[in-house]
Amino acid sequence: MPSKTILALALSGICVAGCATRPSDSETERTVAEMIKTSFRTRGQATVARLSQDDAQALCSKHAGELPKGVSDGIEKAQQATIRYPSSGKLMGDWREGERIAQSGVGKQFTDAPNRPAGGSCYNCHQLSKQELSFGTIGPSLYQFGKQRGASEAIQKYTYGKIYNAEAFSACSNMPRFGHNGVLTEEQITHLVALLLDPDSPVNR
Amino acid sequence: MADPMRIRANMTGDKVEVKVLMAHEMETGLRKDASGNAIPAHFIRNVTVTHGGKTVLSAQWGTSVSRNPFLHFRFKGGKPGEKVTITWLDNRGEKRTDEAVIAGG
Amino acid sequence: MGIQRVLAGVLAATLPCFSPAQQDTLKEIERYRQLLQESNPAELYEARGAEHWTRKRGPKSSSLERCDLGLGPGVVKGAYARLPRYFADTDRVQDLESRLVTCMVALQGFAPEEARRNPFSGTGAPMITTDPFSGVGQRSVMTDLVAWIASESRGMTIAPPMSHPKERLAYQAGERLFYFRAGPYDFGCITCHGEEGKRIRLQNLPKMTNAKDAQRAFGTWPAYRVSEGELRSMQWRMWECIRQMRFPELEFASDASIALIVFLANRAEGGTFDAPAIKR
Amino acid sequence: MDAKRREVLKTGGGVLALAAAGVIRPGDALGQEWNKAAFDTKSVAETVKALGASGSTPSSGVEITAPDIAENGAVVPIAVESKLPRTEAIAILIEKNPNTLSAEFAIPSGTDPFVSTRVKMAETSNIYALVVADGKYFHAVKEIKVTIGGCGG
Repeated sequence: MPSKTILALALSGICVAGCATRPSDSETERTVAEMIKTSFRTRGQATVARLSQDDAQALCSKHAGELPKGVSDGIEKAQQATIRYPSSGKLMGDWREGERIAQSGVGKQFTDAPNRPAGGSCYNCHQLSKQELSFGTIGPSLYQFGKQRGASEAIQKYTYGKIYNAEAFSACSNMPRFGHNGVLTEEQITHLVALLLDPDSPVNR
Repeated sequence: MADPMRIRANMTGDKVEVKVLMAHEMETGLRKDASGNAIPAHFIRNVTVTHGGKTVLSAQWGTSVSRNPFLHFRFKGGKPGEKVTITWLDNRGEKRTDEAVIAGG
Repeated sequence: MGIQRVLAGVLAATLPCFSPAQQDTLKEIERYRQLLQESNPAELYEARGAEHWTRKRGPKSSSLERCDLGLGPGVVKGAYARLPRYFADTDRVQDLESRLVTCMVALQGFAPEEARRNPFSGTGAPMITTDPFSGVGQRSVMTDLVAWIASESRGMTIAPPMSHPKERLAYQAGERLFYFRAGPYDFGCITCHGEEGKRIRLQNLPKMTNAKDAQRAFGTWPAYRVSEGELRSMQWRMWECIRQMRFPELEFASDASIALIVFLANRAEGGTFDAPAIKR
Repeated sequence: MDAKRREVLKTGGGVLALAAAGVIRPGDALGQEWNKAAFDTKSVAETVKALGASGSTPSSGVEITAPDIAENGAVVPIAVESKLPRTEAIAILIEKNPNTLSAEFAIPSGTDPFVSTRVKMAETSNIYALVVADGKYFHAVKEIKVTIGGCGG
């Protein structure tokens, strides 16, 4: 029940009057379920099926206030099991290709052509190369990511895995599970690994 | 028909300060719609500002002036209560004229 | 697991701290935003909106002048700052746009789907030029009305009512939706609006559960978006965030859209309304 | 880059005024004239030539006020002010736009040699303010960085 307590605490701060009569959780849940059914419509590739949450999404929504350790461990363990490494065994692609993918924020929107490859949206949230001034800060700066860590096989594996399924390492991460959710191909992910780890990549210069 | 401009003409010292907003697409002709068809260019090419029968500013514009164009300039010789008249003409021959009364400073 | 822990330590040590070059970038972006304030094309929309309010339209050839936006029939001044709210005649919590749909149906005789058609001017999505409900340069009566009605609340305090049970239910539902994560990117509103001082690219993100951020965000919509050359409403803001979250399309004036707006309006309570604004 | 630009703009040192070339006619009340040749140009050198000059001189008497970085290229506020006596015309050129010439203004006597407007920039580029004063051509240049913004694009 900790999530309910948190919700109640959060609400107590904003209720001016009539808090005693605030709707019950079950009434709210029913209302939300109804809204999700009636307020959205399939458009292009963005079908209403996308609103059916998987276990991780449901748990992360439910525990948005604070994630209990047990839940978090459970999510990470389950997500670890989803990571698929390329059958070629090659984890480092071409950093130039990686930079293009990192710059692009397209993909999976109902306005995107379904057959067009998605980008990685990386600069939306991370600093990467020094040259790109327009970067977001939702995620940590990745400038010099490889310079600080080297490019050992273990680091390559970690980096690939993190992009493939961020929640395997950090439950309810803000970062999309690019490989697991089929946003980026295995090959695209190897290009991003190169962008992060290749000594010649602008990230490490 | 084109929408009216929003014109502000105010005295600042001995000068009339004119700020104008025009409602116009200023379409470049270089964009394509989702089916790949070019969207035809549609933009204001000429702007003329007159006061008391005299032209106080005239401009020629290309497609790279921003959508819903903004123009700001100053001229001497106007007094509160007098009129400033602005005319624009676009590449399709559409024309719009509006005037504003000069307000005191 | 060992590697992970080491990496976590390295990451913590490289938390964003901005170099002088980056600070210059932020300073110049701020200057850019200041320069935009000199003139706001939203005025052009407001002027059209004021005319639409009194213009006779629809099968009943009637104006919207008797429309009740919550403060009584015909009262526009201050109405936006007190929306969304519960309306007894529809037994529904409504934001401005859904209320205008009600008025267009009741007063002007439009069919509901007709009143909801073409809710956003120009193109709904940036650079997408064959949007089903709009085209290049297409005007939207709805958008124009929203611009004008919102402008009539400029300078007022954001004060949406929260006394009716349906208002409270909408708030609670909106809050749940705010935390709802789904879709191929695992996004929810919370992904971008749950932490203070974050950005996407160079755009600052308001933390919606933080009153100051919510007040500034809610208080500056609708806004003229220079990136699109259009005035955008709060309904559009929801629609566009949802599109970028990779969700299916959020229906205009739907209950979920209104619930989200109720949640945001209430988080912003006490702020000063200063819209239509001008933004990137 | 800089050396090249100076060369391009300085060759000849022509003194043909925009007005004399029929580019801008301050007296043309209807403003029907539109210099298609100039608006079709695709480089600074071509534009300067199309505006009737064989060259232009850099001048500190021409001032550009604009942000160093634009959050969006669709609207870049830019003001140009000339301190040069007998300024007759001001033109705004954007080097890397598909068409270089953005706008030109004829400044009759009695009007301040100052204009402020908003332009579109396709990408990071130099902006030139070209001024005709006393029949001669002068310019100032400023680089404006256009940043990528938002998500989903």
